Amino acid sequence: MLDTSQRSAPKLSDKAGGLRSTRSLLTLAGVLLLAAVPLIAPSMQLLINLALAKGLAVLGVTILLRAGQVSFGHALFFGVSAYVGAFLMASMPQADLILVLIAGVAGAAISGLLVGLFVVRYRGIFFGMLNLAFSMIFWSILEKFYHITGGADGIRLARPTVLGMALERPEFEAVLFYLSLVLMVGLGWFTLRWFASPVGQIFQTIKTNETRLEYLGLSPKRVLLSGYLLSAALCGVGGSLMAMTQGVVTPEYVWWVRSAEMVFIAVLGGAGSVRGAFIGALIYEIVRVYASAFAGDIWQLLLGSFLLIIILFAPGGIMGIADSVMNRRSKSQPTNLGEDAQ
Amino acid sequence: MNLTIFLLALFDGISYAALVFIVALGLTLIFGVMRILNIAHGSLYAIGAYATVSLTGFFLALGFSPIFAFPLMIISAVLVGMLLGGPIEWLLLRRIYDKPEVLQLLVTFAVFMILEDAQRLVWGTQPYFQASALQALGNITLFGVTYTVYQLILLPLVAIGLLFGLRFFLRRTVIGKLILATTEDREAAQSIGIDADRVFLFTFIVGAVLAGLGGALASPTTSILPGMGADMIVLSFAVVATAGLGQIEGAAVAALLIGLGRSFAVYVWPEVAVLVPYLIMVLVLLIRPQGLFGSPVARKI
Amino acid sequence: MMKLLTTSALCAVLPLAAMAADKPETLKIGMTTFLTGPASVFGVPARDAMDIFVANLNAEGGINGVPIEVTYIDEGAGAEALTSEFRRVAQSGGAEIMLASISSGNCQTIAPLAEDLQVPNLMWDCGTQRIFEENEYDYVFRTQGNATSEMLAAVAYLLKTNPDFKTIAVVNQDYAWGRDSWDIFHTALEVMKPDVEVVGEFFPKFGSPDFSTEISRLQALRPDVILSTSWGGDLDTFVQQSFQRGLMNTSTFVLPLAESSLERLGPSLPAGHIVGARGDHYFLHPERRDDADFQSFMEQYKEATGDIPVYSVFHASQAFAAMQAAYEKAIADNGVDWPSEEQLLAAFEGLEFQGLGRPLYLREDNQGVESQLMGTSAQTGDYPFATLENIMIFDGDGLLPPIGETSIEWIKGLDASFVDTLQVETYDN
Amino acid sequence: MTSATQGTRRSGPPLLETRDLVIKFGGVTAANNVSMQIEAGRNLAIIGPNGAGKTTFLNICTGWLKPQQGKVFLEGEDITTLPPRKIVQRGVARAFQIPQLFTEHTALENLLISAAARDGMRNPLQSLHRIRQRDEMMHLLDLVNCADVADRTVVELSEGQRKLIDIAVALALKPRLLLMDEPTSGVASSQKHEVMEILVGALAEAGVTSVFVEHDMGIVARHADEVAVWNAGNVQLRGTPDEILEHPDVIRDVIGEEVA
Repeated sequence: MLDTSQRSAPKLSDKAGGLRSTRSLLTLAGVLLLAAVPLIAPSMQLLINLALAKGLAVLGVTILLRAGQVSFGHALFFGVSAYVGAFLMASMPQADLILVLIAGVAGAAISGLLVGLFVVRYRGIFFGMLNLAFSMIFWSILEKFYHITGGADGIRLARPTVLGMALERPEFEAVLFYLSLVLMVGLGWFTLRWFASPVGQIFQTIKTNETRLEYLGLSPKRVLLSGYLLSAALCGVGGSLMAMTQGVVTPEYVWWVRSAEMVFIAVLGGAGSVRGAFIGALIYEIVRVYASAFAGDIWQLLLGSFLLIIILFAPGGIMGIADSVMNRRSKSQPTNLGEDAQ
Repeated sequence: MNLTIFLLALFDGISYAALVFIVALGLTLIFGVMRILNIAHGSLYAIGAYATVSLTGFFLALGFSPIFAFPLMIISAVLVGMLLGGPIEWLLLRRIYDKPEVLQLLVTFAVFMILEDAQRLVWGTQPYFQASALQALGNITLFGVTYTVYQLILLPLVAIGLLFGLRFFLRRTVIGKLILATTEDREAAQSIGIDADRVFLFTFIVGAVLAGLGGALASPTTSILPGMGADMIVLSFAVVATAGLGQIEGAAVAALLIGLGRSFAVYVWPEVAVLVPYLIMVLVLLIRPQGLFGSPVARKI
Repeated sequence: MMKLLTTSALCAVLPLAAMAADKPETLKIGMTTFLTGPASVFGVPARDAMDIFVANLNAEGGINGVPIEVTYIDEGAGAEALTSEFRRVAQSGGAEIMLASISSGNCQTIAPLAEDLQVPNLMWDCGTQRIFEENEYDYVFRTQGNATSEMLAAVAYLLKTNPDFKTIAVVNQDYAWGRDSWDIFHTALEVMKPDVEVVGEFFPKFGSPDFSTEISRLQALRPDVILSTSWGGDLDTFVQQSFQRGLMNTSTFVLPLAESSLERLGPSLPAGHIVGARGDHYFLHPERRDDADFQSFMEQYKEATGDIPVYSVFHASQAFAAMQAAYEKAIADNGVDWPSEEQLLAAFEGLEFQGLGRPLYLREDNQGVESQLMGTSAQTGDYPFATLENIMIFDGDGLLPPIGETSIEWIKGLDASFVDTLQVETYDN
Repeated sequence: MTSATQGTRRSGPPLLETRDLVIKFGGVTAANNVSMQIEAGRNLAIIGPNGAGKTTFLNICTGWLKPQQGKVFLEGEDITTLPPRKIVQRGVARAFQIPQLFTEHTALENLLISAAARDGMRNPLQSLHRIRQRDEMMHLLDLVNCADVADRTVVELSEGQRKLIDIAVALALKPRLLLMDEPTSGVASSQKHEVMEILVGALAEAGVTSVFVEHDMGIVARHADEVAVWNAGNVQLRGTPDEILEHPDVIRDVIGEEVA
């Protein structure tokens, strides 16, 4: 399956220590830059907010990539969370933002469990296609059961209150932006630590040797399910944030091209890389919005070609390129520097 | 659900299944031989349809009779196969056979995105409608319902012809045997002198021609719009996965199952018609995890 | 948190600025329309027409010397892209007034957004009546009729021309417009002709390319009347495939939006089918075809696009005329160079304006009152496509529920005599 | 020297017992109602011609395959139908003919993962490299003479090193019974005895009973407490190495094959 060398076993040698600090410095700089966006470039705020929400969902897909599995249906959990939020707001107009987020993520986790129990019996292409099938079933239900789901037009998601206060749109968008940023840093850090933890490491053995996993007294299906639930929950967070930012949820949230887009972004950023998920999402959204503004409606063509170049010449993705640049600059060439985990 | 309704649903189901099978056939062949699930197959299908409509429109304007629409379909399908299928395999896929499955899938997804935009740049976004081939064959009335001969008779015949034609080709001809050998074990095939690269190129072109032919044959029955590729490819995935990957006969049965399922749903509970193909896929894979005709892969230690 | 402070500071200043705004260099307008997808056959003509209206007005110096600049937003890109683009044009793009949209689904999404962004928005083409019946809007106006007036006109015309049909089936697009228009049509039929039986209800997805299974089902059902409020590419495909398989010989089609497809359908729309135009919009409008402005626009449009205008062009003309009338009225009423937002909104109250059809006015609930033109298709040979005969134009007033009452409730209270209470002018062609 | 760690003979049921096992495999009868007992503390070697069903026997005992007939008992408990993981949880570990390792992890990590799997994984935030069993695993690596390659990924290791790590991963589970499939194959013949010495030492130190399939009679002679001869699907003979290795049938059927 996926032979990326992205693992997170920090090396003890000092060379890696040096690289790790530059990497975390760059990450810190990136986060601060993003935090300043509402002040220095307010017109970009909405775009970056959407990219962060999408990045969280891509993080879910990245987790599965680490186990060598590709899901082409993870937009399902993205959509479930969005629609749970919309239905909640429709029935309880005074619901709070935190409640909408939690309800959405809970919905995503539950549907993750239900679908997961079925798909963890499969691997490779079948795993991908079955996830696709489940997302298409949910998509068809959203499209066709008009009187319940609002059909193709979707449902509006009114603005929830924030900690009890009903905010105007600009303030609400600022709160949402910084919430997305905090969730990015928090969940990104958690995912890095999770990857490095025994649970996360065992989850990644699914890619290399399930037989030995069984002979360690563990059920590969249950191990895969644990990662699957985490990835569904992360997609849930992304879906909920996107829904609240957009103010409308449509079956488009669950269309198969969006699931493929998530895998696209994960690999573009660097398959298996946590930072890559967000960097990939930012680049993808920026190209999508600005390419269509300047280069007519060929953003898909541009992004498709960009991905081809990445896959053919830099399979490690953008983070892979960044690593090699940093490695070359510091002369030494540790062979297998995975992403560090403080 | 009286008898006439049953038969009507049956006829509609068969003509729809024939079309879905023709498109899924190319996808199954490519996957069977090259282990690559070609997402760009959807774009090849759509471009086959657009090319047919443009060619037919052009020649009809010159005063040719509608019967010429049929050879033009084959020409557009071959054009799609040669001009698009060839370069995709030769320039792109050839470099990634050793790469992991997800990257191969994503290369075909990237090609899909590129072709979707390219198709929009060439043919624009307005719908095309060119039904002269369909009109040329006239109608037939069964049980009070008028069907077009094209949909009810021609398409199923072409589908059956392609099924047995491909089976004969793979099992009886030399090239066919080479393809089967390479499918079985690429290294072994190469070790006895089979030029696997040429076999893969040839297989991919045949697959692309089938995709283009699917689009060409579909063009008179539908209006040609951007996005038709995305709709058809996700349906072909359902057929291919239900059949068991690389199973040509399986694809025929799966296409029939899905075609009939969908058309009966339109008669019984229209809301669910869009849902049925994926429901069938999930149910089949629940019972036979490797698909209807796939063979389970035993893990040796 | 800086952003929060600056916005609250602004709120304090706002009331002072209500008095008068200074004249901008250009009046920026945002307009959403379908530039891609099946509905582009509908949205692109409206854009072309709007370019002509803007050019003509700018040639005369614009509004009080301010030229107009339009930014188009493609509804074909999906609801999400539309909302973010709408917000970008309305906020950072500096648009003072927005014209949104064609699809009823998008109107439902954008109306609350416009209210939120506090930008005046004219619903120039979408028809669902639920927007104004389900909540109040200060910034949102509709410069054309709605599903209620269009469907009631269609029912009235059907009952007048085919009083004795027994069965009906419907094939509407599966989104807000398709569902709402059927609810109204169906409720009206139940009260005005209770003995009619509904034999089939189909809601294929918006933008569906193929109707063969639905057509087979309809041929088996053999309904006397088939209603379809679909439009654009969907309607073209449905009518062409139905004509191909002879369905149009066995059932009378009621197509309240077919005026927009007449030219594209060509010979595929045979004589004897009921055609509507969502208002009194027809390129051979009996009362307007001899007027100078009407004819000069027809030439300009023919020259620019080579086609005949369809009702989306008429609706665009009405929205443009309403905007222009509102600005001019606000400037005149308040004696200022350029109206503030409050003054502009006030000008819209009860505004009277005229596009390419009859004059219209806005009711207190911001709903436009528009006459409805219905006709029967005829292949006269004057044109390579069907034209209309036995044309009836229903006056708009009688077709709308009293303010504050929902359409469905109001229609349930009607009965067969309603058709005779309508004020209507009839023309041979 | 045969390590004679004679476990005191307990009166209870044997550590592992099979009764009337019948295994048919694609026309081949791998086992023809085989009954066998394995006592705790006595290392048993299984010898026999290739293809006689020795590896299949290990697969049955660890639940990878189900027998057509017969039962398998672990200290009296019927484990015939249990999946491998449930049997492993009951203290049975396995090393393979082809080493089954996590190829993208380092040698040490393979052991740490095994230890984490055994002790349960509570803290999702603590790094694998900081779990408390780390020193113990380093000691185990040292025990199997692979401490120097602790930080090298499995793909970079030699065949022999992988075999040893494979066994160490099984040992890390602190099993009561270790089933090994040709532990020294792939190891340079000069080092075979040295490796076997290390292994038996490690097993003795950890009090683990072992059953191993072996072809090298020298290894069997010096390191097995007991030998079973597996031929054509049943256990022909069983006894101490000295008895078995001089036995004429064994020489003809098994060792003869070696000499020719």
